Order: sequence, then C-alpha cells, then structure tokens
Amino acid sequence: MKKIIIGMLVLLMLFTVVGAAAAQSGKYALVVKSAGNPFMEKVREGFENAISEVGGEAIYKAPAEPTVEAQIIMIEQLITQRVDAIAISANDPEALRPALQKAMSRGIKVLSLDSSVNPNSRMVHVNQADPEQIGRVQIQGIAEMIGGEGQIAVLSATSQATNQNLWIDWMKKELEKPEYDNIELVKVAYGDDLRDKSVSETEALLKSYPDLKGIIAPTTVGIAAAGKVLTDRDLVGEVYLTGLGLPSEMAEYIKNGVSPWMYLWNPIDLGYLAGYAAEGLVAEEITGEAGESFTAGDLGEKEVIKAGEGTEIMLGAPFRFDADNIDQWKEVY
Amino acid sequence: MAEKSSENRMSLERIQQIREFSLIGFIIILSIFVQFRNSNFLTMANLDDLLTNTAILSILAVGMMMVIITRGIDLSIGATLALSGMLTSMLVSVYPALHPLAALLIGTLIGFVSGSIIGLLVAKFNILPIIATLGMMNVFRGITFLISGGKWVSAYQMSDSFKSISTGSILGINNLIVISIFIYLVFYYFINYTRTGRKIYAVGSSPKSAKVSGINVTKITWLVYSIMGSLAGLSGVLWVSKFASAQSNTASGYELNVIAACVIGGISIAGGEGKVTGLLSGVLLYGILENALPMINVSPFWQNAIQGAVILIAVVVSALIKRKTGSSNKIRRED
Amino acid sequence: MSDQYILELKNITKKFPGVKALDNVNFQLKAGEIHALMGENGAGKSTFIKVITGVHQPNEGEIYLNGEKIEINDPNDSKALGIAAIYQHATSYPHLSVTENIFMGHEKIDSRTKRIMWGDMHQAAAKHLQELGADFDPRRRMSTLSVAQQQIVEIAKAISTKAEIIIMDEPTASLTKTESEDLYIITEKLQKIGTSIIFISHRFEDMYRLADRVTVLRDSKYIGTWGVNEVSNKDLIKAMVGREINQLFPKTEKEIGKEIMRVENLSRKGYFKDISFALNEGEILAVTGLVGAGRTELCESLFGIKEYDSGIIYFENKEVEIKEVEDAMNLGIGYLPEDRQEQGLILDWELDKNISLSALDKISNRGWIDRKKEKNMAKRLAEKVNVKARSIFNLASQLSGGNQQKIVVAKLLTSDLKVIILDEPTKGVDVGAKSAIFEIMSDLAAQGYAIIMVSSEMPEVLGMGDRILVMRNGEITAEMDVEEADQEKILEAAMKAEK
Amino acid sequence: MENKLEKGLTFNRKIKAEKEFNLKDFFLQWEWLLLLIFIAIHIMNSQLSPYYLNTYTLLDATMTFLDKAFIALSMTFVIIFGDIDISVGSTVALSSVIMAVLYNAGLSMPLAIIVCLLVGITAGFINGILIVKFKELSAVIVTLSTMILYRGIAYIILEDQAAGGFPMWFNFLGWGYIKNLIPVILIAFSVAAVIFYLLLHKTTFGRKIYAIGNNDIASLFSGVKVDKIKLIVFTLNGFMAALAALFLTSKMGSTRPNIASGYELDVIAMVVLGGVSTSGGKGRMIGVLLSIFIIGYLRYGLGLVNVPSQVILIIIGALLIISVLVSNLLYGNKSE
Repeated sequence: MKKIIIGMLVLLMLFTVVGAAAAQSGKYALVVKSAGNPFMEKVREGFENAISEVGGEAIYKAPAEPTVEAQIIMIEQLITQRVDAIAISANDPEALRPALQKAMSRGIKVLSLDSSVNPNSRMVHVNQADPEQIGRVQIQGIAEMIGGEGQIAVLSATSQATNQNLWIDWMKKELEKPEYDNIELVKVAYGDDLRDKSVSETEALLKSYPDLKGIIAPTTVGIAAAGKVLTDRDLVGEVYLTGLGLPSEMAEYIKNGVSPWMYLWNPIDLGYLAGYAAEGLVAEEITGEAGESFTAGDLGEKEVIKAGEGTEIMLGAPFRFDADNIDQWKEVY
Repeated sequence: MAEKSSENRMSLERIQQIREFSLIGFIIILSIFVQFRNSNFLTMANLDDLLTNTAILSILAVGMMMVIITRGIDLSIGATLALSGMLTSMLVSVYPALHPLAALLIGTLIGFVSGSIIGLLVAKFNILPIIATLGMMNVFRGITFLISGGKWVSAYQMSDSFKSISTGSILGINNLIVISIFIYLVFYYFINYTRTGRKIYAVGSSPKSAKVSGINVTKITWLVYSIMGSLAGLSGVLWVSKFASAQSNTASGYELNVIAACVIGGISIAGGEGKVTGLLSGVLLYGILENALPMINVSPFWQNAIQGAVILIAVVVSALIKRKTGSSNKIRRED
Repeated sequence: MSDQYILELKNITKKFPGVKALDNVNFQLKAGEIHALMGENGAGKSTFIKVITGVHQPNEGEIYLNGEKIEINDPNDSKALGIAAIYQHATSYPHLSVTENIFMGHEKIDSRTKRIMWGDMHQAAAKHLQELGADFDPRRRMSTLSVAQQQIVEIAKAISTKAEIIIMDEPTASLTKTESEDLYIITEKLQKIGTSIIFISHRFEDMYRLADRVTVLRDSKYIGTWGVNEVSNKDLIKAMVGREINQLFPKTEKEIGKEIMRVENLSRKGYFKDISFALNEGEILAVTGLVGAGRTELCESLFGIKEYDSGIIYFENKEVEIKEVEDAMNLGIGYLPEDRQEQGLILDWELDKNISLSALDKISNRGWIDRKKEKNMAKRLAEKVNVKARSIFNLASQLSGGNQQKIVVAKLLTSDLKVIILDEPTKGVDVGAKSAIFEIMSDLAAQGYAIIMVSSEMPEVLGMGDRILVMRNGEITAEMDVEEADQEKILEAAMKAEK
Repeated sequence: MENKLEKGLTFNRKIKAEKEFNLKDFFLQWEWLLLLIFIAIHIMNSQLSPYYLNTYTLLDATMTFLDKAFIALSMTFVIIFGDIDISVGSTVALSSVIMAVLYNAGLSMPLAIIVCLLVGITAGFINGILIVKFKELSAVIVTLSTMILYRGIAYIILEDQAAGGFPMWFNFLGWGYIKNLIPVILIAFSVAAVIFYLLLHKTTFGRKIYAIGNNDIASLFSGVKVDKIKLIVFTLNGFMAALAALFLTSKMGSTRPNIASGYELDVIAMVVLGGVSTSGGKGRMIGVLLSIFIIGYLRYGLGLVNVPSQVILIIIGALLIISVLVSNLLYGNKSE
C-alpha cells in the first residue's frame, strides 16, 4: 500500500513538475486577524477600492479563528501564489517573523496595518493613528466627562495585540499631568475581546468599585459590552464610558448618553491607505525608508516616517463620534 | 460474599446524595470565603448577576445532560447557538416589529432543525456522536459565517423589544433566570415523570436491554439530540439578546464549559446516570467560579487553571467517594 | 386440533447473511405447560426466541396464537400479545431502580395527566416481588442485586405485563443450587396460575424437575418433541449432539505426584481470607461453593489479576510472589476464565492472533513479531485442540461456543504449564463440548498437570475432582477427598450456619 | 518445540494457515477509498490553481500541516484503545511556553528543548496515571480537565505575553529545507511515521494495543500489562505533543499560551477520517497517514485559490461526516 502511494505521489509530481508558472502582475493580498470582524470588513472595502483604482487584483484572507498559526499558513499559500504584496493585520507581532521574512526573501512586499508586526518582518507599517494621541485623547475625553475627578478603570482586550498595551501606557503618562491629580486609575481589566467575558468584567468593576465614575474601553468589543451593561443598569450620567468603538455598535449608547462620545479612525481609509502603500512598494515608488513619500489616491500625499526601529505611514488623528454625527456614520461601519 | 457486598452497595443510592451534599458544602464554603474577601458577593444585585450570567449555561446543560445520559456528547452546541442567534437577529433587524416570543420560537426551531440533523446522523446512521457533532460543528459554524457574510448584527439594529427579552424582568427577577427556572421545571417533570423521559435513562443504562424490550432506541436518541439542538437554538436568541450583538464566532468553544458543568454535576459520561438536582449544583458551582474569581481579584490568568483543577478534583473525589462506599471496583464491565 | 395449543410455530425459517439460523422449525406450546427447549449452543435456540419476541422476523413460516395467525413485528407486538422473555444475559438497566426495571415501557401513569405515579409503582413492584417470595426493596438500584435477585425482577417484569407466555432463556445458568431451587418453585407457581412457559436450559436436572415436554433443536433444525417421561437421557443427548456420548466423566487412572504448589493464609480484604491448601501434580482440585463465595476472586489472585494482601505462596517448594499475570505465567500457571467471550477471547480477531496473544514473547524477536512463527504455532495448536474451523484466519466470533472454548484452551497450550486453573469450565457449554473438555482435563491430569477446577455443578465436582475444597464467605469450610465426599456434605459446608 | 502439555492431545483435523486472497475484500478496504479521495483532491487542486501541481508547492505545503500530524500518529494509538485525549493542544502550549520562558531565563536552547519534551512527557504521564488509577473516569473527562488545567498553567506562567527570541538555528526545524527542496519537517515526520507504522503493525507492543482496544479484560487475562501499556501510550502522546510544539514554536519564532488551541479536534478528525474507530480496536496507520495528507492538501489547495476559511470549514466537516457515513454503509456498523 505504501509503495502505491509513494508511486502515485512521484507520478503526480513528474506529471506536472513542468507545471505552468504563468506570471500575472498586480496581486495584492490582505490578511486580517479573523473572519467575522466588521472593522476588518471595512478595512477590506477600502483596500479593495485602492487596488481596483491602481488596476490590480485584491486577495482577501481571513482565518476562521484569530490565531497566528492560521495566518502563517495563509502567508505560505500567498507565497505559493506569488502575490506581489501582503498587507497584514497581525495576531502576534513576533510569531509571523519567519513566515514574513520568507515572503520578503521571495520578493514579496510586506507591510502591516492596524496591528503591527516587528520592524524586521515588514517593510513599513500603516498606522491608523499615533498611539500617543490615541492614549492621551481618551484620558482627555473621560476627564471632561467626569468633571476632572473620580475613579476610572480601563476595560481592555486581551492586550496580546501590541496596540492596547501601548495605548494604555500613553494613558498612564497622560494621567501623570497635574491637572489629573484627582483622577485615579483603579484597575485595568481584560475582557479578552469576548462578549460574555467583557460583560462580566464590567459588572465586576462596577461591584468592586462602587464609586467608579468612568470606564475607558480601547477595544470595540469591550466598549460595546460596557455600553450594554451601563445601559441595562441605567447608569446614564453616573458612570461615563469612552474609548474606541464602532459607530454602528455604539450608536445606541452614544445617543442614550452612556457614552457622550468616543473615538475611532476610519477603517475604510485605513484599508485604502494600505492598498496604496502596497502599490507604492510594488512599483518601487517607496522602499519603506523614512523620508520617502507617495500619493495615496484621494488621501493625498503621505510620508514614511520613522517609528521606533522601523518606519510607518500615519493615517491621521482619531476621529471623534458624538451624538451629532453618529447617525451618518452608523450605517457606514 | 455477594450478600456482603450487596449490603455495602445498598448505600449506592446514598452515594449520589453524599456527592451532592459535598458539592453543596463546597459551594457554601467557597461562597463564605469569597464573601469574606469581597462583601459585595452575597448581595441581591450580585446574585442576580450571577444567576443571569449562568442562565444560558444552565439551559444548555439540561440538554447536554440528556445527551450524556444516552452515552453521547454534543460538541456542536456552540455553533448551533451562533447559527440560531445570527439568523434570528438578522430577521429582527429586517422586521423590527417581530414579537419577542416569535423570535424565541424561531430560534428554537432553527436549533431543532440543526439538532435533528445530528440526531439523524447519530441515531439512524450510527455515526459516533463525537464525530457527528464535531463535523456538524464545522458545518454550522461555516454556514453562520457565510450567511452573515462576516458581518455583525449590532445593538442598534435590534428592536428594543428583542433586547428586552433578556434585560426585562418578571416580578423583579431577570427574564433569563425565569426562563431557565421554567425550563428546569419542565425538564425535571419530563425526565422523572414521563415515560419518554424514563426511556432516555433506559437507553443510556443499557441500549441492548432497551432494544429487546421494545424501546425505540433510534427515536429516543434522535429526540435527545433534537432537544439539545432546540435548547441551543433558544439559548442563541437569549445570548444575542443579552449581549445585543450577533457575531459568527459567538460562543465558540462554549460546549466545553457546558460539558464541564455537567461533569461537576455528577453526570456520568458512561451513561445512564445523572440527576437534575445534581446538575443544578454543578451549574451553580461553575457559575460561582466564573463570577467570584474576578470579584476577589484573582488574576484572570489564574482562572483557567483554577477551573481545570476544580473539575479534576470534583471528578476524582466523586470517584473516591464511590469507591469508599464499597461499590464494586472489579474490572468487569456492565452491559 | 391446533386450537388446544396456545402458541404454534409452523415451518419457521430465519436467514442471516450467509447462514440459516432456523431451518423449517416447528414448535407447539400447550396452554399451561412447561416446555423445555434444548439443543447445543448454536442450535438456533436464541434466534428461535427472538422470533417469538419479535426482535427478529422470520423469512418464512407462520405463527399462531390461540389458533389465530399473527405477525410479530417488534418486541412491543409480542408484549401486547402477552409474551414475555427473560433473556440469558439479564436485560436489565443497572443504573435504575428495581421498580423501574419492572415497569419500563409500561409505567403506571395517571390517565389524565400522563404523569408517572411513582408511589403506586413502588407499591405494585413490592407486591409482585412478595408474590415471588422476594423481600428486597423495590427502590434499590438494579446493579446492587445478586444475579438471582435480578432474575426475580425479570420474572416480576413478565408478571407485570400480564404475560400468558413466559420464555426463560437459561435462567439457571448463573444460579447456585439453592437459588435454582427457589426458581423452580417460582416457575411452578407461575404454571399454577395458568402461565405457559418455555424453558431453555443445558441442565438436564432443570428439565426433569420442571418440564412436561421437551423439544430439541440441532444445527438450526427441528429434531423432535417428546414427553419428558417418555424419553431416556441417552436418547435425548443423542438427539442434541447427533452422536452417542458414552462417558461424561472420563476419569483415567493416574498417579498423584509430589506437591507443586502450596498456599498459606492467603487473604484479600473483602474477598477471601486465610486460604491454605496444597496442590499436587496430576491432581484435580475442585473448588466449589455458592456463587460469590470468593472462588473466582481466589483464582484471580493466584493468577495475578488482582493482587492478594497477605499470605505466602510456595511454588515447587520455593516462596514466590504473584503480583502480575506475567508472574503467574512465568511460573507456569495457566487460567481458563469463566466468561470466554469477555475474558478469554478477542472475538473480532482471527484465531492465530487470539492464540498467540498470551505467548507474544514466543513468536517475537526483541519485540518484533515473526508472522511465520505465529502462523505455525496457531496452526499447530488449533489442530491439537481440534477446532472446527477452516483456517486460522477465521474470526473467533464465527466459531460456536464449544469451539471458542477450544481456542481458549489452545491459548493455554502456548506456554509450558504446570498448574492450570479452570473457572467454571462448562458454564453455558453444551453436552458435546462438555465431554470434550472433561476429556482434555483428564488427559492433562494424567500427564501430571495439577488442575484447579472451580465449579458449582455438583456432578462435575464429584465426577472430576480428586480432592474437593468448599468455600463459603471467603473462607474454606471443608476439604475432603472425593471418596469420602457426597452432595450433602458439600452442601452443608457450602451453606454452613446460613439461616 | 512441542511442549509436554500438548502431547496428550491428538486429532487429525487440518486447518489452513495460508491466507486466501479475496479480491473483493482487498478492494473494499477503507484505505482504497482514502487513496481515491487523495487522488481526487490532487486532481481538483491542480485544476483549480496553476500554482498547485509542482514539486515545490507539494513539498512546501506539507510545512503547513505536519506539525499537528505528529500528534495524530500517537493519537492513533490512543483512539485504538477506544480512548481519546483532548488535552494535546494544551500540552503543546504548555511545553512550548515553558521552553521559551526557560530559554529567556538563560537556559541553553538544547536544554530548553529537552525540558520541552520532558514537560510533554510529564503532562501525558499525568493523564495516563489518572486514567489508569481511576478506571471509573473516562479518558474524555480526565483529559477535558487537564486540557483546561494545562493551558491554565501556561497562562499563569506567561500571562498574555509572548516569549521568543530563539537562536537562528532553531528556525531550521519549522522552516528549513534539506537540499533546498525537502522541508525538514517532512523528513522528520516521515521518520516518525515509519517508526509508528512499525511499532503498531510489526511489534508485540502494537499487537497489545489492538488487543486492549478490542477487549481489555481478555488482554489482562492473557498476560498483557494493560495499565502499563496505557500509561506508556498516553505518555507517548504527551511526548508527541511536545514534539509538535517544537516544530510549531520554531515556525512561529515565538510562543504564547493560546497557541495550538483547537488542535485536539483537528488531530482527532485526522485519525478518525483515517478509519480508526473511536469505539476502539480498529484502524491502520496507513489510513491515518493518507488522511493527514488528504486534509492537509485539501486545506492548502482551497486556500491557494483563496476559498474563504469558513467554506473550508464546511467542506472539512462534511468530508468527515460523509466519509464515516460511507464507511458505515459499506462495512456495516459494529455498535449494533
């Protein structure tokens, strides 16, 4: 039996080892964290728009579960397909290094967006917003809501993706300013980006800190869950909520006053920018060195800047959603 | 000797009680300990939260108990739950006027269809439950992804009446708790006081005997998975209403929590054994662990290990109690 | 004419893929009689019952109940017609209560609400049990009952369905003498209230004690029906086996040699204590007593299945320890377990693999199996024990009970044995195979092997044993030479001080 | 050779010891069906993607699924027992995390690798000892508990951090090629597969595994050390999980407590599709090997033409059920 199989395999290989290597140009792949994430669906939309503007073919890959293992396999498949560029939102900054380096060694341009990979495994990172700005603006927001004093807590995701931890660090730095002396950050809780976990973590926060005045949830799942809990308990005006959320999910809580406003960047633009950056790399308009610049379609001129040990392209400041503009945005994403 | 050991084994009925009592004892000790560390634990508000958050788990556990009694297992319930939740909430987003009861009914129906397919595979085509449900888990989850197109159904797309299913209350008690109490009463009656209910035990205790004594084993097995599916479907609606969000990866892996609760509750994987009262204490312990650990500031990273250890201890201790009370530990198999 | 029969089966044929399990079988049951059904294993008795109870449907033939032609399509049909069966392996629900076992499927329910009325059921169950002379609590779990008690529950179940015809499939096979006696009384009681009974058994004493008429099946065919008093034992055996058997207990002349094994104060908590005996070459030591007296457990400890707690074993005058099966096998102790299918064989395996399983060392080289050696060994041994099989690649499950037994014996022959332990070697075995087994035993003893034979069958103990040990409640209550032994003495020792 | 016990017995019946070749039985073997599926998948894949059918792709693709395939080898033994081990995914995570943490704490890499394997062995041993000592607990329950427990310990150790920074040579396991063509993992797996094949089909150890899976009581009575063998097999399963952890960790370059989640189900699916019955005693290594490559290449091929992962999910699920269904219809079902 074994012989037969080996024989078959060899035969199959011989059969078409000559197999065509039809080279097509202009294949751009987008690998996201997992399927079923509406934020990423919007990123995809922007990415596909950009790619169709430059006349290429966009490939979208989303693993069923948000794991690095699945992303590695997808990268290998993309390498086999000989795509020209891979844009990835990573489930782990470090673990994709070998796979992405292999891709780069085969001449594929690699960039990350949203959730970055380490500088040595990418050429450039497309950053939705400056982490410093994101961190600081959320503290400023919550301070304004609670009137400058009281206890606040952070409801984060798993914080495995580098983002949240970075933002929380900036939040803590912002809090060191003297004007926030009366604000106390009592706890950073982790909802693991799971609905049920985020709900029970929010409830535990409310119970453990009866005097809690505000919650910052720098994650879309967490903020929606917290909004739901605060609404259900009718804590409008007593506990304020802000953070990063999807307009569609947060529309209800912004309008009922639980969260007077919150922030997010525009995922469509993020995808769009990533699409143009990929095109720039493929066309060798840019190489990912600091100081280069390129035109990103409707977004205009963008510059590659130094960030840590690597380089990145900045989308812009986070956008503020409040009762006045939420209705026009909730249908978009 | 037979006489001697059978006297010993006379107390076998009592073992179940001892087990339940020791479980309840453990729950009480745990509660006192937690209360000591965080005085908010034993407040009405927190107990309400605790029960509300455990309600869905408890409903699923009833179905899983029946499946396990027939020597089966159902790994697909998380996927069924997601499918029903997604379909129902998509429906609600299109027809906001849909009556909540209708939504519950539709969700249950979707679950029933899913469950009866599994029932058919297991009962009619003799596919082992673990395989059939593993396969269908993939299929249901995939279908959910496809139907939703990867999109979520969010709070604003759901009507208030739909969301009120799980936020509203009757006589000051949260609807979810009311629904799960209702389900426990119905199934307590069903399992203990109807012929069909008893046949479930018969099939699990000895499928061979059941067959020769004219019990339609195929039908009962099918029924059990269909009920499990229906309850998962119902839970899907409750889940989506509770979290006001339907995602395609909802409740992924939740089946293991449900099985764990059943195991703590003394439902024997070998079949034929298990009581609603035991199940209830298992579910309660599980719910308390979930609720109390964050409250006493146990690092979230310790929670997994603690849960695993508790389950392991629960099953080992119950095995030891069984031995001590003299049940035969011969290697012979029953059946 | 046929209307005097309550149940009549005409020309019943049942085919399974590849085999005819019943070939044109006829059977008539008179109202109120006890009718024995006999035949060797594999003669078709079990299939025959399953046809009557609707588990199987016949391919050909007709069934008449009270003269009316009927069809029985599933077990519920037969139940509705008043037919109940008590199967060989109790068909009970071990996790459930006695009451539930009795009433499963026909629980007493409130006519309006359909609610099960547990109180009424427990009462009714207690009443049924009382009628049968049993006094245990119907709330008890089935698994806590003894085999005999479980059988009573099965009978109570039959009564509760108001069955007019009760089929008993080898009900005495796992019962002791006294328990069997109790069962006879119950059966007669049933007969008195007008129940017709089909009684299947290997034991002639059952038949003589109870039955009015006897029907014999052989090789799936109907051989004949006789009045019990009209037919001689010898003719009946001939009808069953198809040939004459001259001597059931072939005891050959032999010399009992020197001591090979001695056991002193062997104990295992909860099972047996202070067991001491000696065993000599060429001797057949019969160990008897009631079921549950600790005989099987003793043998299991001697064979290393379950470790004993204290005591000393001497083997060929050397002190040895038997902790594992391997220890026992290395010493040269072989064990023929009681339940061949469960403990002796792997039914889904070919004969060669079955035979070699306990001698893997002999057919392997540093762990690598030598298939050629294995096949040769299997062929040689299968031929030695005269297994009726075409090739060593036949599956064990394809063999008849007697031939399966022979394969278990062949497994023993793979090692160089000195002591052979046989646990109930003839349980569930038909006459033909029985005599073959006794023949082998005698042969072995004559060659100097020491044999420990556990048996509940009095004729067997007296017929084959050289020395007899009687156990009760885990202790040895009597030891006697066969010359000085008789049934009364053994029984007295087995039941000493009980009741 | 004839021992003295046999001498007394002589009959004259002849029994055949030569196997009769039955063409129908031969071709009705499950493995043929698998082979058919295997070929069909390659034909389908090469129709779908122009990049599929060439030596590089076919060899490269094996890098995407062979890590868990190591566990499938030993899981085959476990399932032949009629048991199951669902803690393997957690064992992978635990051994990988401990290895990384110790390496970062200054242990040399070779030592860390040895520790990784030891952790796997220990985890498997604990499963085994619990299953052997508490016969009333089924393996499902024991390994369900340890599944939660082992991953829990991994979380305690590393919380939500990642650990990595392994030396460059460690990358070689997951990413290296021999002669720039054949992936290291494929060679390692082939060696392991041959060893497991021989172990199961040619040695007394394998024979005993089948015996226990068919009838543990009869095995015990035949002198098979049931407990010892079970313990060895569960320990071996832990060891193979640790081996898979090495390759997976090498592939990712770093590790964290949530890796390899859901591996147990993938592995079980591979084994079951290979024709190993979860009721025990049945199945062959060759079927499992075929099934590993069927599932692996199916996934890879569909991914190559960018079929959404959720559709792949459905296809794998359906394949599992349909193949078991077909086998039930073809060979009847034992459970009756």
